[in-house]
Amino acid sequence: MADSILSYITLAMILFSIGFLGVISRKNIFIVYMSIELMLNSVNLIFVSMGRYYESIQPQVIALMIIAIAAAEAAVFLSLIVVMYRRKRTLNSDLFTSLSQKDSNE
Amino acid sequence: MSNFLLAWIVLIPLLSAVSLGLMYLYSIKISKISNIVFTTIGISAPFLSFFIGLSFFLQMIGNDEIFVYKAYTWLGVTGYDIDMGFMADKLSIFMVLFISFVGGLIHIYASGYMRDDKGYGKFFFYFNLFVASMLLLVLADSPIIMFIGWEGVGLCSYFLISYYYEDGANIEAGNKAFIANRVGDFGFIIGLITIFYYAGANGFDYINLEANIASVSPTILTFIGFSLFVGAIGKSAQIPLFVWLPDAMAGPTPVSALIHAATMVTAGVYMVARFHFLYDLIPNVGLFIAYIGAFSALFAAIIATKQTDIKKILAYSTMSQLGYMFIAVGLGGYSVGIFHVFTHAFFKALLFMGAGAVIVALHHEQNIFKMGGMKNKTPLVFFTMLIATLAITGIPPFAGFFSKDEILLTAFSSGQYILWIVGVVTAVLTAYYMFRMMFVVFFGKNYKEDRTIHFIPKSMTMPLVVLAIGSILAGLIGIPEVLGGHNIVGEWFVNWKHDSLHVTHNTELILMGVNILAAFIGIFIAYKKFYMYDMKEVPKFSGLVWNKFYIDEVYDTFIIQKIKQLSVFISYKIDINFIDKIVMGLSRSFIRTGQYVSRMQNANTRFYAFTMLVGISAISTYLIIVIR
Amino acid sequence: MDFGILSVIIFLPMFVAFSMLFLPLGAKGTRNAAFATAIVIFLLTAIVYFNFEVTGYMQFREHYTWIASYGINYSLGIDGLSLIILMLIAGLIPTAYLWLWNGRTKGYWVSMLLIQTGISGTLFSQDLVLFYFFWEAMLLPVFMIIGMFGTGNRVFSTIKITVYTIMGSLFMLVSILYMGVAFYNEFGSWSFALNDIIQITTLTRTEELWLFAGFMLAFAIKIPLFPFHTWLLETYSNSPTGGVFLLSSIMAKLGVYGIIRFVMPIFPELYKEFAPFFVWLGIFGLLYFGIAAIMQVNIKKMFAYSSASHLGFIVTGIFSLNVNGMTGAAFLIIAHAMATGGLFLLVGKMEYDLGIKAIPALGGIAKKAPIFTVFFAIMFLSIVGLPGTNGFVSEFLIILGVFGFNHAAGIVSALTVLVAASFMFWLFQRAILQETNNDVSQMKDLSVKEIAGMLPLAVLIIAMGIYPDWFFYKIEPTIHHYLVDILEIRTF
Amino acid sequence: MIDIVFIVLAFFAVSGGLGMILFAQPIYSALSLILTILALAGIFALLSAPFLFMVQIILYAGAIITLLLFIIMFLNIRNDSLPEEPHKISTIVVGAILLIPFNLLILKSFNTLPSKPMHILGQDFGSISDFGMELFRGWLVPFELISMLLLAALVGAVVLARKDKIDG
Repeated sequence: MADSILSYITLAMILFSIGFLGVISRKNIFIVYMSIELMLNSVNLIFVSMGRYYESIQPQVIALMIIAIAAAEAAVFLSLIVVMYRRKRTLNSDLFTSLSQKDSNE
Repeated sequence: MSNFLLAWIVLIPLLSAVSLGLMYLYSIKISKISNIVFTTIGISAPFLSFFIGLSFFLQMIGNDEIFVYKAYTWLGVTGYDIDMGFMADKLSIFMVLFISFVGGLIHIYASGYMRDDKGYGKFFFYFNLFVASMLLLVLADSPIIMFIGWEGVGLCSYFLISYYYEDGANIEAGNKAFIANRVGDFGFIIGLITIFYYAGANGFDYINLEANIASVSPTILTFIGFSLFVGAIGKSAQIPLFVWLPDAMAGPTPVSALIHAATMVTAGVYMVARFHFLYDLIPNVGLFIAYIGAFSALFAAIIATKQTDIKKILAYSTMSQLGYMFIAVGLGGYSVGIFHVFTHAFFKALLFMGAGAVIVALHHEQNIFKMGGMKNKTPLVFFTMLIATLAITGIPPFAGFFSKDEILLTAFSSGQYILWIVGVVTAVLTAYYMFRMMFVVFFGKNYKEDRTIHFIPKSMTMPLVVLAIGSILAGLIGIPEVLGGHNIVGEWFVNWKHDSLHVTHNTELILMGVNILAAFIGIFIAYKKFYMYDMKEVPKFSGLVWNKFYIDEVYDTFIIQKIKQLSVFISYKIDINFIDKIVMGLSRSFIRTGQYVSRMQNANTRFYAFTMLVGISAISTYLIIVIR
Repeated sequence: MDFGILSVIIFLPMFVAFSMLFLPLGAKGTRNAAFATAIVIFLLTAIVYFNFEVTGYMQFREHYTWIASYGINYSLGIDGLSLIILMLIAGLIPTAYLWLWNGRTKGYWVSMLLIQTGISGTLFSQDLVLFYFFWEAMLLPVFMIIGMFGTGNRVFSTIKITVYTIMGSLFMLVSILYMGVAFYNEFGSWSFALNDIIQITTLTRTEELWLFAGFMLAFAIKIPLFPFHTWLLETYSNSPTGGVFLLSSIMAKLGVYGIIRFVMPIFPELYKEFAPFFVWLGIFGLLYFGIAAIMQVNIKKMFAYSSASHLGFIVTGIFSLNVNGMTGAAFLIIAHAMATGGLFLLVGKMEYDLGIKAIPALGGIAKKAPIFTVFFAIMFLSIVGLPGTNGFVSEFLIILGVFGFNHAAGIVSALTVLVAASFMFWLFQRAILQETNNDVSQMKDLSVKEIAGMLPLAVLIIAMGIYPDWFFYKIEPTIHHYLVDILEIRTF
Repeated sequence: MIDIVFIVLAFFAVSGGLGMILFAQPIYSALSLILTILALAGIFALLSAPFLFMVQIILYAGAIITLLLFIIMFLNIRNDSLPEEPHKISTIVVGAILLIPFNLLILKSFNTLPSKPMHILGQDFGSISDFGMELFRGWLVPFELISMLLLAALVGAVVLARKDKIDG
């Protein structure tokens, strides 16, 4: 089972789907963030497994880059959450609508 | 040779008009120019034309020469040319002579009538322009050039009717005249185009048209003849386009005399005579013309019996006399018709000018029931007008008798007894309403004595005398042979087809007697009712005749208002509420779609992601199916 | 004439306009420069006119490669038809400038100059893409001039005309590109030159129909034909005088010009096939707009309808497929441009002096401004088609042509003699002659400059009515060329 | 043996993920996420990526998620200030159904790859030196860019987190 690339890909897809479902179903901005992290991880998994499959080190490098970017993202995202929570006193992502058409008209 | 002078007959008044117009503008904008200058230029133009015309006339006596002068190619589009050409044959030179002569006299009269008017120069500008257009109309060598004159006179008529343009009603009368004429022109131009299309293969002047006309099928000819006559109906104020003529009396009286009595309105008759080669081939249309003429004559005479405005009486009488002329030309008696045009020009111009003198004398009072006793106050006017009235009534030896008699004779001898009867009845009515007017105005006692009589200048009375002499003598050129005379008019136009009169001399004399009797009956009734007429109050009229059979109202309700409603319907209902709604609806639908779609940009990230998911799902499904 | 006179005529105004943007001149300086430009162009046009040979073919050709890889060329040329419209532009624009002399800003003058470039470019283009380029470029300064200097709901009008016109032209663009591709497929090289495009033989009938419709839509909106006319009212009513003057007297005619120049040679068969439809559509427009004009309250809207009515008549003429009708239409293009242009200038002055567009609020102008009235009368009589003015000559020829095409259509089209008269005389009565209680004391009579501008127009209107042939002989061979060589119709 | 390890790790990863999206409390979600990440780290090890295994544990679980937990605790969110999420389950179900084609597509495309043994490779593959050589030879510029990005993120985070003057 662990010999087949397909198992890893399936796992990655399941995790990716869970991440996606998290993004669309949860309002809590933290969980949305975590779901995105999960999706990033699942992509990492695909990279790494493909690297193993082709016996190439390059996908691992890319995965490292992704982790680095995820770190940067975490820093910015979390500080944004802090700022927004300070402003709106809520974690409900549905209420962060200052970019909507409606608002810009007002 | 000297044919180019033909162009100058038209050009002189035209140039004079242009210079008068410019001088008038100069005088109102920069510095005043004396009326004498306008008078001199304005009056000399028609007389110069008259003398040139006379020189051609003299050359024409005793031969059949036709003078043609082609000035330049007016339009050369289709491989052959329409020339700006002038043609003087016996008909046109005859018309030129009396138009310029009577026109000149009326110019003199106008110099007196209008002398206190601020727009004196402008008036003479229009007048000369009118004379130029009228002369172009009669001298043109092709119908299209004639149409230029035809419309030119219409335009001058418009400007002169609305001469006192401060009052909207006058302009409305002008508009009415122009539009009614345009309705006629619509027919006329269709006729022109049809004849051009079918008979214009070698050229479009009368000579070529005449040569080609026989090859055209009778149906088309009937159509052409009818269409052209529609133009004549408009211009000569016949049923059903006559409504403008009474209203046209809003203009100054010289205008009524020149345009709406002597010259312009006879253009229709001239046109039919000019196209005699066409109408000879289609006697049915001719008969139609005659009937229209007869009923117009009768109809106008009936209305005239109840009118109170002196100028309107004369206007309806003009229409009535024009009807006579159409009876003649419709039945092929072109020379007879033109003869009546000729005599009518004298006595009708005289009547109008006399009426104008009375009006001036009474401080612009036009209601005959507010006049009276003018016989003693303005005797010269009275005598000249009396001559004219006798002439129009048809009392020998005044001019009208001979021409009217010949018309009725033509009707009788053609076997059109209905037309003859209508003509005689109209003659009775004519005598009645003319003498009604004469009695009320000159013998009546309605005028309050305390009002002074306004001075009538010599320049107004002198033309009256000349025209009175004309009204007496004009008939002499057409004395029928039965009276031992010598029908000069008949001989002048001898080369026209004209059925010789199939009546014996006795019948002819009897008919004359009937005419004279009819005139006396009319005069007698008028005498009984209106001699020494005295009335404390101006009578209030009502009834069908007084309201002119409600023709104006009918036109207004059923045509003008309908068109206005249609206009509103089109511009507001269809354009704004339908077509523009569609256009704007289309654009609004874009806006709305945009708004709707932009609502999807609701800043709800989850929603975006979900939408994305739907898209991904759809694309994936598609790819799964497509990719094997 | 090998210095590219046509290019100079096109680009001189643009050059001047852009220079003005960078030079520190005020409105007056810009206006003087614009007027000088117009005069120079008038002189150049005179050179063109006198060197123009009376044949039916393209002259003064200029040809430079523009976008070589797609065969798009900068290709110019004129024939008799372009010549008369060029004469119009050259003659009318100085008049307009004289009338707009005072009170206009720098932007106004720059826009006017740019419009002139667009118009001339459209007129000379022999390459479809170049034509399209100028056709759209012409619209941008119009957009600015209405949007910035118009009255009323001007922004809305601006957007309406722009979007409407561009929508139409997009269909034309698609057609142009489609034909370019078709040419490539057939001949293996790219070209958008008119002379090449007409050689395409591979199009099916359905394709041709769509392409034809694409072109006709663009031109029908510009002209405008029924039912694409609703932009006209607001635009004419809200445009500043200069804008409405150019729109009515020149740009609308370019729609007609486009039909003759492009649609006719490219689709000769369809042109003939649809001729009856367009003849009747034109006549319908003539009556429809004419009747709609009667009850208009806004004087500019009335003239807008009147313009549309006459343009319908022009379209009738060009589809009548014979020399008379087409020559008449070409003549009416001139006649109507002069008369309607003059009228819009006069009305513009009235609006400028009095600030009134509503007819019931006018009246008594004749007393205040007699010379104004004289000019107004001449212009409106030409619109009415009175003999002795150029309006009549063209109407006569068109009716004659249409009669030759179809008797019934000819008879109905003769109603034109009634249509214009019915509202023009009433307007003249209410707005100009009749004394009312309205205050028109602000109305000034014409200044010397204005007279100098209008007099040539008035004189020409009458001269062209009295001696039309003199104006015909340079156009007629072109018309023959179109009919005989392109439509393969026997003339008379 | 490896199969069992894989299945266990996969089970933890999936259940951690499910836990993450199902717990209402963010703190529990975060802990579930750590579970997943650790499980993934193990799978990385299975895939001959020892360096990534370490990075995943140290950086992801150790730094990023810890930071997240810190923020969650820092904000001190009470239960009643959590958003109401009534449609959570139904959305997940619908979303799951919609995701099926996508998953199928991806799996279908990967299925075309020829099967190949996936046993753990020797020490050379994925070692730190191997990795470092590749990183600093082939990926130097992206690496430097990433460092710039991290710097920018750092500065950005500081600026954002500064006390908002308008808020006062």
